[in-house]
Amino acid sequence: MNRRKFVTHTVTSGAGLMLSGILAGAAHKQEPDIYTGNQKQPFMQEVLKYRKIDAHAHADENQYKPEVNLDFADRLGIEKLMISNFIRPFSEGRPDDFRTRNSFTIKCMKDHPGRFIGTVALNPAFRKESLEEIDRCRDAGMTGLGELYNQVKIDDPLYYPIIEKCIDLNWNIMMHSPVGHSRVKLYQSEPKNISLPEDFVSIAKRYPEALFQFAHIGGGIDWEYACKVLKDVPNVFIEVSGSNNAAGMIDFAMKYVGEDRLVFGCDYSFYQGVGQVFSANLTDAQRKKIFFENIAKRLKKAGIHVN
Amino acid sequence: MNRRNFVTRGAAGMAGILMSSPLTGRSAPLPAKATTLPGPPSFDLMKEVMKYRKIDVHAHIYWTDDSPETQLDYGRRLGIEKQVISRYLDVMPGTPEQFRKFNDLTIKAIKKYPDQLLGGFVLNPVYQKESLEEIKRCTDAGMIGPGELYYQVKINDPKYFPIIEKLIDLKMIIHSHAECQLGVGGYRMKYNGYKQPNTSIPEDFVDIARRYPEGIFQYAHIGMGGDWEYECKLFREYPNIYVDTSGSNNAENMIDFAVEHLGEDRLFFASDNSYYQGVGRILSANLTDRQKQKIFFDNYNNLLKKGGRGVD
Amino acid sequence: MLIDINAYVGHWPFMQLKYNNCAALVERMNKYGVETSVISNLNGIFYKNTQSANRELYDELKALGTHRKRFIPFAVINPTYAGWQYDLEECVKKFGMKGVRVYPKYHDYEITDPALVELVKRTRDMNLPVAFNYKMVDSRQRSWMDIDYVAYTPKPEWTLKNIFPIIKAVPDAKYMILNVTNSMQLDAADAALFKKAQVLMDTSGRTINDLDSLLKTQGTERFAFGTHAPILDYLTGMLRIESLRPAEADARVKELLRSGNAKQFLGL
Amino acid sequence: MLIDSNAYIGHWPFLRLAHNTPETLLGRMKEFGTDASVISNLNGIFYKNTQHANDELWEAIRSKRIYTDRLIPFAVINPVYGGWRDDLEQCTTRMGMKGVRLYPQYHGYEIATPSCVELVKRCRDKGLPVAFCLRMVDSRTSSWMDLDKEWTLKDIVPIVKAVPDAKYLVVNVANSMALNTEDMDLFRKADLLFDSSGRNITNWADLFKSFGTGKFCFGTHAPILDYFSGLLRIESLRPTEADEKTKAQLRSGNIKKMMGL
Repeated sequence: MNRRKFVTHTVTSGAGLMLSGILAGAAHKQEPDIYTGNQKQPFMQEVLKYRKIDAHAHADENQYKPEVNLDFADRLGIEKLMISNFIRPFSEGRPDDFRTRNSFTIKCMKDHPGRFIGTVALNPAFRKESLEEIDRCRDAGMTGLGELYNQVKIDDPLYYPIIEKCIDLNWNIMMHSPVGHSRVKLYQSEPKNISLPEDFVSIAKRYPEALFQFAHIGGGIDWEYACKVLKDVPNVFIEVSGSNNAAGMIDFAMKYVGEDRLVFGCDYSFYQGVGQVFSANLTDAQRKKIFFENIAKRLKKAGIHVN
Repeated sequence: MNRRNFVTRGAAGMAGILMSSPLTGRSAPLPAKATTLPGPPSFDLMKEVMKYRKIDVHAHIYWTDDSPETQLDYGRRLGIEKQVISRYLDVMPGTPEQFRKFNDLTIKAIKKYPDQLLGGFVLNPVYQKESLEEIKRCTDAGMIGPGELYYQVKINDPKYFPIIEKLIDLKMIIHSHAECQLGVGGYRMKYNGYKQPNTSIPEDFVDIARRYPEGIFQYAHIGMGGDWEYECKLFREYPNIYVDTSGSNNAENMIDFAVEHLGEDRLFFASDNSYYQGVGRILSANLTDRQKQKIFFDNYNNLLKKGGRGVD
Repeated sequence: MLIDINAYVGHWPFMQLKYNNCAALVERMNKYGVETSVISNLNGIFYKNTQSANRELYDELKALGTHRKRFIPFAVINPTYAGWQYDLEECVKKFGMKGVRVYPKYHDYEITDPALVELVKRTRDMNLPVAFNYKMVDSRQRSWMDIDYVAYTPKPEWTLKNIFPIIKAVPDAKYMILNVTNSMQLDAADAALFKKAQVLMDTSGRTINDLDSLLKTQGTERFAFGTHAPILDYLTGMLRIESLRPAEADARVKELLRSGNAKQFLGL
Repeated sequence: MLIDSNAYIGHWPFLRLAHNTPETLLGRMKEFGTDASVISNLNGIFYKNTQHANDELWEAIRSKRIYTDRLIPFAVINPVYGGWRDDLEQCTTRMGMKGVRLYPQYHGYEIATPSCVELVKRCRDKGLPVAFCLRMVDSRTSSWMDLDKEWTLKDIVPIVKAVPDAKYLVVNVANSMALNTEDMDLFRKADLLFDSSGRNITNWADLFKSFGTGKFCFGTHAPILDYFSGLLRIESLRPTEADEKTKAQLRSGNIKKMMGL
C-alpha cells in the first residue's frame, strides 16, 4: 500500500466544487490541476480492514461502561480491549479496593467472552496482598498489570518483587504517565509519586527483561519530551492513546522509538485513537504492527493467543 | 561597488523571497536564479551616509558638562547638518520656573552653535498664561517651535487648545512625546504603574489632529519602544500627523512599513540621541535615494519653510 | 571583508519578518558586502523541542548549494529539555554546527542552572563558543505573550550582570555576548574576571554607541561586526564600525572589527 | 462532497508542524478526498498586527489556480488592534475572504467587548460567519509561554447573546458543551455550526438530541490535530444513527448552507 494514500483505490465521481471566483482579482501562475475532487473514499472499509487490540481501555460501572466500550469497538473494528479498573488517583489503594476492582474486570471478561483482556490493578505498598492478587487474577484468566497509577513510583524498590514476578510470567506492565514537563514543571495537579518518563528509563534499565508499557503519550504529556527520554530503552512500549490526537505525534514517535515499540490504544478516546493511526505517515505493515502485532506478540509470551 | 543594487527599491528577485517564508515559519526555497558571485563586492557605507543632507528633528541636550558637544560630535560623525534640540520637561509638576530653566539651557546651546542646533521649547499648559508668554520669549530667542512636549498634560486635553491655536498661528510643528498602549506602559492600557497617567497615546494624537486639521503634529519616536505597526496603522487616515523615526530600536522593516502606511512625505529622520540607529534604519530600508533624501531632510525642511524657518 | 556574527533565519511569532531565510539573507549580504554570517534558527527559541529547529536549518543549508559556505550555523540547545546531549552531538558532528546559542529566559531556567553549566563545559571541551544575548526584542513593545522581563519594572531586562554568573562558573569557555542593549557594568572583581575571559561581543546592540571608549577599556579584540538581522536593521551594526575615525580605530583595528576578531574567535 | 470547515496554514511557534502550507494541505485533501477547506493563517494568532497574516494567506492562495478552487480563506481580525475596520474591509472585498476567525483568548479581550460586538455585527451585515475555537491546543502540553486556560461552550454564550442573528462556527469543541436551558435555546435558534474535530464530539446520540443534526459539520483542525479523526466521527456513524442524507449534511451540506456555497 502506498504510504501517502489513505486507501489504495479511490472512486472519482462527478465534478468538484468550483470555488473559482471567490477570490476577487486572483491571478494564477498555473493551470488547473487534474484533481477534480469529490473522491468518495471507502473509509470504513479501510478502517475495518485492520485487526486491532486496544492496549489501553477501562471498564467500570460508571465512567467506562463495558457496553459503551464494545459499541465503539464494533464501530471501529477493535477486536479486543485490554481493560482495567484502575485505582483512582489520590486514593490509598488498599487491598480490598483493588480486589473489588479486579473482580469487576473478571466479571466483564465473563460477560463478554473473547472481547476483553483483563489487566490487574494493584498497589505494591501492600506487597503480600498484591502478589496474591496476581495469582488470583491469573487463575481467573487475567494477563498483565494495568493501568498502574500513582500510589508508588514505577522505579520504587516496593515494585521490585512485583516486577520480578511479572518477568517470570512474561506479563506486560502498563503504567500511567503524567502530564509533565509541558510547562517546564510538572503539572500542578499531578499527584505525588507519579512516574515520570525518567523513572521508566531507570526501572527498564534495572530490569531489561521486563516488559513495560508507557501509557498514553496523547494524554497530556509533552510527547516530544517523553519520546526523547524513552528513545534508548527497548523494553518499554510507547502506547499512543489519549484525547489529544496531535498531528505528527505518531510520526515523531516513529522516528524516535520506531515501529516495533509503538502500540495502539484509545483510553476511551476511540475516534482519536483510531483516527491518528490512519492519519500518520505509515505503511500497511507498520499500521498492522501498531494496531495489533506488537502487543499480540507480548500477549503470546504470556500465553494469550489472539491469532 | 554596486551602488544601484543598494539604492533601487525592490531589486529584482527580492519580491518573491519576501512573501513566502513567514507562512511556514521556515525559509523559502532558494530562488531559481541566485547570485553566484564568489564573494560580495565591498560596500562603502560612509560614502552612502554622507550622501544625504540631514536634519535630526528629535534630539536632546543634557545638564552635563559635555553637552551639547557630545551630541554635536555624533552629528559630525554621521553627516547630520542640524539637530533640533530640546531639554524635555521630565519633572513634575513642571512649573513655569522649571520650564523656563529648561528652556534657558536650550537657548544657551543654540546661541553657542547657531549653525548646527535648532531650538525647541517646552512648556506646561496647566500654566496657560506663563506658557503663552514662554512661547513668545523663546521664539524671540530664535527657537523654531516646541521641542518634545512631555507628560504633564495629554495633547488632546482642552488645556492644550489655546497653546495649539497659538502654535498654529505661528505655523510651528507641534512635537510631543507619546507612548503606545501596546508597548511602553503596559499591554493594552493596563498601565503598569511606572508611567505618568497623562502621557499622550496615539489615540490622543488622532483626537487632536481631527480637532485641528490645520495643525502640524509630530508624533515622537516610533522607534522608542511603542508598537510602531499599531501607530502607523492608526495614523494612516490623518495626513496632519507626521511621525519621527527616532528611538533606540532599529527594527528591520519599520521604515518600510511606515512608508507603506503613511507615505514617504510623513516621516522625519530623527535619533532621540540614538544616532547610529537613526541613520542605519533609514539607509537599510528599501527606499529610493529620493525617498531617503525626503525623510532625512526635505519633509521637515518644507514644513519649516511654511513658517519662514527653512534652513536652506 | 565582513563577517556578521549575529544573524538569524526563521520565524518570530509576534511579528512578520522580512529577509528571514537563507536565500534572502544572501541577497542582503551581497548588497552590503558581507561575506559570511553566523546564523541560527529563531524557531528554536519557541519550539519546546529545539532540535526540530536545528534540523530545519540544516535542511535549508543543504538545499542552498554553493551558498552554503557563506553561513556558519549555530545550534539552539535547551539543556533542560530531554535528549539535549544527543542533540548537541548531532548538531556538531552531523549538521556541522560551529557553536551553540542558549536562551535561559525563553527556556525558563537560571543562568546558574547545573544543566547549563554542563552544556557550557561540553562546548568548552569541543572548543565551541556558546552565545548569550541581552534580549531578542525590546521588551517595551513586546507581545503580551512574550517573556515578561520588561524595562523599568521590578523584573527588568538583562544586563551583563545577569549573564556573568555563567562566565564565573566556567571561566575557560568561549562566550559570545550579543545584542548588548543594556548596562555593561560589573563590580570590580567581576570586571577583572570578565576581562580575562574569552569573550566576543557584537556591534548590533544599542549600548555599543561609544565604541571608541569600549575599544580602549575592553580591548580591540573583544568586538566584532553583528547585525541581529532580520530583527534589527541591517546597517546600524556596521555603521558603528565604519563611522569610527582614523584616530579612534586605524585600518588594522577596523579590519579586526569587520572580520579579524570573528575569524580568530571562531577559528576560521 | 466533503468540506473541511476548520483547517490552517502557517506556523505554530511552539511545535514544528507538517502539512502547514497550501501545497501540503492540498496533499492531505487529495489523500482523504476533501473537496474544499476553510483555512486561515495560524500566524494571525500571534502576530500583533494580524493583517500581515491575512496578506500572507491571500498571496499564498492566489499563487495557484487550484488553491483558489479548493481553499476558502477566513481572515484573522483583532478588534482591539489599530486599523481593524480597514483590515476587515480589505479582507472581505479585495481579498475575497469568506469569514472571520477570532481569538479573544490569544488577543487578550473579553468576547463581548464592544469592539468585538461591532465586528460580529459587521460580519453579520456582510453575511459572513465568525469562527471561535474553544482551544487551539491542549494547554497541558503546550509551551509554558502559551495560554494556560481553555474555554468551554459557555464562554461563547455572551457573543451569541449580544448578536443572536450572526452566523457562528465553533471549532475544536474539546471541552464541556453544557449550557443552561436558556442558553441552549439560544444556541438552538442561532445559525451556528460545530465542527467535528474536537474531542468532545463523541456521543452523537446526545449531541443530535441536544442540538439537532443541522448544527454539525466536518472539520479537521489540521495540521494541529490529525487529519482523520474528525472525519472518522462522521464516517463511522451507523445507518441507524444517521442516514445518508444526514451524513451528506455533516460532510458538506450544513457548511455549504451557512456559507452560501
